[in-house]
Amino acid sequence: MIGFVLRRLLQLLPVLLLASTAIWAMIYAVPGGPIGAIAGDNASPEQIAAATAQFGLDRPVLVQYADWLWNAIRGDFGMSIRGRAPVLQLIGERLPATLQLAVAATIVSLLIGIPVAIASALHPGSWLDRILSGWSAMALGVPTFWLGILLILVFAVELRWLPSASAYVPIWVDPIGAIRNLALPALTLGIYVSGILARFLRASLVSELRADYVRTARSKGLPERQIVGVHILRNALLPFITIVGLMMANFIGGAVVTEAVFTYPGIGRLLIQAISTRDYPLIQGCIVVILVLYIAINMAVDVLYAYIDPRIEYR
Amino acid sequence: GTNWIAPAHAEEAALKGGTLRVALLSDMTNYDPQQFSTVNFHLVKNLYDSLIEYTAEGEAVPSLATAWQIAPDNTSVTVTLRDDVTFHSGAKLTSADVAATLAKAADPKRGKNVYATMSIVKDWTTPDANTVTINFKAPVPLRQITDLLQFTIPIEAAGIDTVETVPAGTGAYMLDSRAVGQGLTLKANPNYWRKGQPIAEKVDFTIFSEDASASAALESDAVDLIYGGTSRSAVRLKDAGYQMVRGPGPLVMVFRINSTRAPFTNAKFRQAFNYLMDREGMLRVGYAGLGEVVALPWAPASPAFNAAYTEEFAYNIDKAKELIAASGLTPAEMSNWKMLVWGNDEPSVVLSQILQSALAEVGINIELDVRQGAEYTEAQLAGDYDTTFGAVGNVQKFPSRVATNSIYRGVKNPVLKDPHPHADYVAAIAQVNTTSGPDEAVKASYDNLNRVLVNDAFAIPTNSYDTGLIVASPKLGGLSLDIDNLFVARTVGFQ
Amino acid sequence: MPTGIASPAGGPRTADPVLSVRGLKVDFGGEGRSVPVVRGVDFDVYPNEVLCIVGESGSGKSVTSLAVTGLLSETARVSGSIRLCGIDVTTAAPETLRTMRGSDVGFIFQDPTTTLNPVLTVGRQITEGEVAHGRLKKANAHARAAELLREVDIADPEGRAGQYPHQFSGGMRQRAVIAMAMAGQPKLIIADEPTTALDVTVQAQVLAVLARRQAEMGSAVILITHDLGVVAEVADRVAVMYGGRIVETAPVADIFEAPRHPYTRALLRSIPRIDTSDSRLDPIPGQPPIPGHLPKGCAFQPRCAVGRDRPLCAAEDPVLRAIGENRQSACHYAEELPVTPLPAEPRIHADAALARPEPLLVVDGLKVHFPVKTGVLRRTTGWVKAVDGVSLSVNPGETVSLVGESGCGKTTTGRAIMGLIRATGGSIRFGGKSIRDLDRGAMRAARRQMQYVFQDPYASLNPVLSVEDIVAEPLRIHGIYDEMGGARRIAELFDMVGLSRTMLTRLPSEFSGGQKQRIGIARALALQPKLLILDEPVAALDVSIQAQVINLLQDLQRELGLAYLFIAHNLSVVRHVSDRVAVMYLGRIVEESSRDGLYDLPVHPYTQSLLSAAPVPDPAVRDTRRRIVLEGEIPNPASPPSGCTFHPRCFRATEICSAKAPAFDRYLDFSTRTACHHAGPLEGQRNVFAPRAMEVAS
Amino acid sequence: MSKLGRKTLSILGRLLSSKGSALALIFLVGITLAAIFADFLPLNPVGQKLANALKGPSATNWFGTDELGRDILSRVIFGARTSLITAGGAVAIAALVGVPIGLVAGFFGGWRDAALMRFVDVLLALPAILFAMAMIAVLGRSQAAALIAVGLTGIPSFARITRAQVLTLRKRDFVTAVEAFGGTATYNMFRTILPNSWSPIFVQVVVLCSVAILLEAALSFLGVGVPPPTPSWGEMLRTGKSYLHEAPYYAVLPGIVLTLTILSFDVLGRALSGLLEGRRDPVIAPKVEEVTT
Ligand SMILES: Nc1ncnc2c1ncn2[C@@H]1O[C@H](COP(=O)(O)OP(=O)(O)OP(=O)(O)O)[C@@H](O)[C@H]1O
Ligand SMILES: Nc1ncnc2c1ncn2[C@@H]1O[C@H](COP(=O)(O)OP(=O)(O)OP(=O)(O)O)[C@@H](O)[C@H]1O
Ligand SMILES: [Mg+2]
Ligand SMILES: [Mg+2]
Repeated sequence: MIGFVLRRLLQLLPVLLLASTAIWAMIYAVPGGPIGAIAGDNASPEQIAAATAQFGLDRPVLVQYADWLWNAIRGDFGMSIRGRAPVLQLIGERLPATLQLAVAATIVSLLIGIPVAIASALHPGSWLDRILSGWSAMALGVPTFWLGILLILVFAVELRWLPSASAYVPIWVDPIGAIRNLALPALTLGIYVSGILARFLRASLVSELRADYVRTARSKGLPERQIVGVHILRNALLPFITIVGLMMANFIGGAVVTEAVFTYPGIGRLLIQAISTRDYPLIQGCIVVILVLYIAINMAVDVLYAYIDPRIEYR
Repeated sequence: GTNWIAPAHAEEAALKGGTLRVALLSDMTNYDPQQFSTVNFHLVKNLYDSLIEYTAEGEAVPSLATAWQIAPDNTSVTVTLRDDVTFHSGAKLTSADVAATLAKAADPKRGKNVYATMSIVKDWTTPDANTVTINFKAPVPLRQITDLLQFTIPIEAAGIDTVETVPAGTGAYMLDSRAVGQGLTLKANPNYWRKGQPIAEKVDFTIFSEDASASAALESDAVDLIYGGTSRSAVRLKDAGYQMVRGPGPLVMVFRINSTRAPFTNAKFRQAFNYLMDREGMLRVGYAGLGEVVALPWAPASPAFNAAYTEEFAYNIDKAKELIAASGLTPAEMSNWKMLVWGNDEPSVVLSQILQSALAEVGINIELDVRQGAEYTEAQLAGDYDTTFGAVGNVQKFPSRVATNSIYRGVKNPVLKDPHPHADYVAAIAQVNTTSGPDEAVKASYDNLNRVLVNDAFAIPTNSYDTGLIVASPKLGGLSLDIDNLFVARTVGFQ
Repeated sequence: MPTGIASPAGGPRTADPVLSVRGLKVDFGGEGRSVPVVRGVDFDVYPNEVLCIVGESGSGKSVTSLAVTGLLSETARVSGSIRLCGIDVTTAAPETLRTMRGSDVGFIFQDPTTTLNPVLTVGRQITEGEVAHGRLKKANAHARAAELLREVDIADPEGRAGQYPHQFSGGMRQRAVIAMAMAGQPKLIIADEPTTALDVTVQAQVLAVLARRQAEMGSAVILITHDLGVVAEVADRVAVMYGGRIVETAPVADIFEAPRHPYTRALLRSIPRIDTSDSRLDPIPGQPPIPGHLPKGCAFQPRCAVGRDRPLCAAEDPVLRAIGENRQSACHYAEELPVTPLPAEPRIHADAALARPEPLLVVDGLKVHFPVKTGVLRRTTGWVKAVDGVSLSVNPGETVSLVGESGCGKTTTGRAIMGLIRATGGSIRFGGKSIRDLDRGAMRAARRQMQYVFQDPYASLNPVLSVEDIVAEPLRIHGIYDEMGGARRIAELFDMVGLSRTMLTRLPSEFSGGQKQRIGIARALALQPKLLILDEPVAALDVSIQAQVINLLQDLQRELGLAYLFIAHNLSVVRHVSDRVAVMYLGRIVEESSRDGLYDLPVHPYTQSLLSAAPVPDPAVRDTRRRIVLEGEIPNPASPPSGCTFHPRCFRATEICSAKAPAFDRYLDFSTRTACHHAGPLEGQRNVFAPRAMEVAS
Repeated sequence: MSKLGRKTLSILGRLLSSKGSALALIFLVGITLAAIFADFLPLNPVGQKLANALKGPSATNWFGTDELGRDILSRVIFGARTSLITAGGAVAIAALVGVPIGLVAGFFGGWRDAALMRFVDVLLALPAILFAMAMIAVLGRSQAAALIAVGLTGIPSFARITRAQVLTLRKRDFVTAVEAFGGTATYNMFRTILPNSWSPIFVQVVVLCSVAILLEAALSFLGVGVPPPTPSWGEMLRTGKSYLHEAPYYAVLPGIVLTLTILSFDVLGRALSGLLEGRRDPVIAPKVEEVTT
């Protein structure tokens, strides 16, 4: 088990190195630097030169990268050029918000996805199945940015039930406030992902329903509820865990559009701003953190999976 | 007089304090008042005060300076400071701080946006703790002197080196906390010298990525005020019962032409653009009609403003065609360029498309080169473009101040480079700068400049528009903008 | 409704039938295109009776068994009457059926790897039926599970009850399923091919447990199988199904002695027998019927030797009628049977073997070890010794068979010889030249002499190529397509394996299993090899088709002088096709001899156990045979037992066996070679397989 | 007629026999034809009439006009061209890069597998939209950039699907058979395994089309997609949302067309995976890697 985790961690290193090098290379291929964004739209050439030197951006690219890498290895990700604060501090401010949203969105998607999947899997081909499959398709077909704006118009502007701009309120500080703030972005993300989850779960439920052990369970005269609830669901939920994990990992950096629509202080939004202002250290830092979290969540899911699935043994 | 003069609306019924929630559409970059630009317009007037202020009508009134004495020959000005002002650090404001501020402004490395303004200054002295005398290289017109004082925003001498990251001002508010990219909170300065101000104890700025989100936030009562939203939402929200506050210091949208590149080396061809602008349409579509149509880079408040030019250079395809024909360029030569577009700015995108369409009508088919964020800024700053729409500021001030904007710069122009290809323009600016009277001579110098501007046609203004537009919930009172449309929070309160 | 079936005539029945089925019909599919899968089945099962249902794949055996307990999916439409323990299954409420299933009927399904839920403990699965029916308290469940497991001979039942199915071996799983089925003391046990997926030795264990538990409880058993050997071993009565109907029922002895339906008769003649070897098999021509596309009249008529040309058979589907004491047949001409049996052609043995020429293939000390990687750095920490010193030779024109239980390394040996797996050690010589570790080019050339035929005809043909391209592929790869005659050559190959040339452009999916295997053989022959390695070439085929392919292989061998290395685990088939036989156990050959030498006088205890475990399709021998039931299963090749790897399961094992590995050597002066410290014939025992005298080495 | 032709026809026939997939197919064919022949239709996506801005649907402008007085229907149809070209090109890039990666990684295993899959992991772990934004920043804003960016984000799914396919096929007897006759690795990869992997790859092509359209729209929405005045659905939604109050049809009608297109690809993809892969209950969208949120 520990070996398993260790091995996964070892595999992480080349991925991170590869990614950071690629990103660094890419950043420098990108036209436009951070200085324009901080010097203002009327800056003179002298001003720009001064600022460039101030942030050490006049050094050769390789030197800058080596410098960054060396510091990064020691846990120092540098200063944000535009934010004028340590990159890790900026990310640290956003991380709890991002995680909270990711968890909330995952919960929403499960709350919608699992019942939808079970209801439609139990009667494949029925009208209920069709309606629910239609729901899943719609959830996937309506762009999130569109859905988000719609939700804001209805729930924030018209009904005034929920805030349209979602602040980060830690759930343990003010649970009600946190839920009010999370509701819309979590719903936007959750509905989209519930479409994916419902489909996946439905498919694995339907295939489990045909499995031989179900026939065995029926032949024992078990009540249908027990067959579905214990036998089938347990098997179907196993691969499902992986998908849920992937989804959650995706929310960490990938909820960019939703975060923008709801002005939510997540990492994705930070990174997008960083890209648009060419805040090199911040871009690097965000991406490394997103990668680590992505891989960590997937690893946790793998470990969990192996823990839950009796067939898997760590070697 | 020594009394401060409240900005517009200030004498309304007593307002209550509280937390003012302000929506913004972009994050600030630093706290240096000498680097003010649209991105920190919301902060400068709240963290800092300047020596003097202008009323909306352009009249200079005291602020940190109680009085300013201009020498009869217009070669110096002596400023008297208030003696009851302290910085946020608790230190008292003295003439040494002003001197340090001036020193920074005069330093090409540190002077940032004020550096150009300082070009008229020879040196300064501080006879005592409350007095500063600024000496000029030559006689300077009155308005240019008050402009300089208005631009002089004292920074605490002790904090001047770190002012980019740590504000060091005397303003009504001090920094409470900042979440980069997300927002910023200011809290009231308890020792503020203006009595009874600030009214709101806290100002909470939230940065929105989307104009629509900001509007929704206002409509759902998540914020009290939007600063710097689009004209279109402002007009819509005003119709829905919200307050809209327009300031006296608009920007002017200018179509910038890199006249060092073909085909723009051809003056006739450039002049054709004076007629190619459907300014009415641009203003309506791009800015919901908020603003004025202009053919010169002046706001109506500017002494050089001249409405006749707007009429003369109305949208006129036929005149444009004539000029194009007269230019002698081949259709291929005329179409061999791109229009750089700042993709983040919706009005620029709209204006560019309208112009593109007008160009197509005269047989010139060009592409738009749409860039985002830093990529655009860098190209713009380096003058690395054929043409582009970009706003210029200071259009309500002394005419030569227009030369602080990159395309209008007389020396070290990043677009047109040195030597300046339009010598008559450089001369016209010099003439304005050196003509301090009599009135006819001044007017003549302005007329000359205006004519040169349309003839050289390296910058074609289209319209003025409101920067820093305020849309606020009806609950708020005391809303105002300063002469440059900077946000002033200290007078705002709840009814 | 046919008469005279209500209770099988004769045979005093002491009780009412446990199950009584009349006119059972099952259709699948929607209204428009419904497919009749079971077309009117009648039978009874009495307490303490074992009814075997046999029939080809797709004949409706499983569907029938599921129908009688109401377990078919909703897409099935069931009609007829089914009375099970006094309940009318077709009309009963779901709740009644559920209770009935939990108490009166127990099920054992075919594939032990999938019948158990992988994520629940075995103990829980064994007892949850009883818990659900309120017969058992949850608190006592574990103890009860252990008790049930003990009853089916599982060692350490306490510990095993808490384990998951994947921790059980196949045989143990099947025993656990038996324990589960027996938990409610059911009156009827339905076992659907319970041992098909198991090795003979394990099959013997499982059948023994099943028989014992059934005898203890006096339940009725319906055992579905297509293995006539198993039928002969365990059945009291047999029902033969064909095309969704029962075509014959009779007591087991009568069925084997005097079948009264042409299909039963043909079936019996088409299977090779372990106790007789030389008569040529008599395959059933044609293909099994496909539900929904049945011929008019008797479903067997197109393949029937009796009815092929008779208008009555083509016009009218015969009813199942009593034709004698205690038996029924559904044949218009049942009384005409047995017609004179076709004289069986004696099999012609390759003479080449006698000429003692230079061997074609010589394998010496072949080893194939697979690394086991563990730990953080995935370092190799052990080896799976899949093949651990195999020596054998194949002469031109000769058939050498390799038999052994699943996982003993047969396939790996074959593939290593073929160069598909890199050998770890030993030598492989073909036609006198070493072909181990050749470079690519040389290996390609060597491969032209040697070809491989795969076990699964479905998986070995590229599904997107036409069969013509598939057969031509080896020629194209070697760039000799035109040289070898191009399309003409392909057509010849088709003729050779008995396929019509009109089928050349079809895709593999348009062929039946037997036809596919012919295509596989044609492809293997394309390069004109001298040796074919046949990896279980008939194991995936139905018995009737199996005979066709075996005959084809024998014909080809005779015509082309091919040598075969025949890999199989079916001892009957091996006896039928081989000249020499090698028995493998855990990566090694433990005994090797001429065919008759091995079958008549096996000297290694493993061979003896294997042979004794193989069921003989003759009820007459079942009471006279002595059975050696091997304990346990084949050990993990990653950690083989010390000394003789067979010693933990061996009935002759002594001290020395665990200490020292025996050498592979001649047994006395017989032609047999064996690796055993205690080699020797089974003492004091008439060997049922040895009607003739022992053959002594010359 | 060739086998392939017959097979295509029969699949087409079966698609048309189900109501849902027939509608989807007709919609997609319709919109594709309109996009291809847009130049021959009486449409003008760039013709401005400022005086006629933001007019609701009418006989002359079925979908109304936009803020510059351009005909929205024209822009929707030309926007379909943008979306379909972007999607098509992106999917082609993704497949052309991803499939060989998957083939090589799956077939050879070992270090080649490890190296290629680590590369794919990185692509996968970076949220598609961020990755695309960065690519567009490098390449400048243009249709080609959007196409390449979306294409690159699609590589992992092709690589993984192909690899999974190769892993199941590699051990299959018909692949071993080719090896037994002396076929080379390359022969096996491209002549044996690849032709047997078309079904899932093809299904993925259809799936990725909808994902690409969505991603392209999201990029345009974030202001980094195809630059104006080229009509694009995402750009129309982005601009339209500013006029949600004055001219709701501006954003709603293109939005409906976008959603219908995505739904159609989705329905078609599921139907195809049912027909081609013989899954009775096809799962498709759960190719998680291409989620855009
Ligand atoms: N759920 C189902 N839907 C449609 N057809 C089915 C279904 N189950 C079985 N069949 C068909 O019914 C026929 C008989 O199937 P059945 O499983 O009873 O055969 P079998 O005799 O048990 O064969 P085998 O020896 O292969 O197990 C087959 O053709 C099969 O394809
Ligand atoms: N590539 C491999 N890696 C590790 N172990 C393997 C590999 N291939 C086969 N083995 C192991 O080698 C042993 C022999 O396998 P092989 O397939 O040769 O058996 P077999 O006798 O053909 O069995 P069956 O009758 O089931 O086909 C088994 O324990 C198997 O698990
Ligand atoms: Mg069956
Ligand atoms: Mg094998």
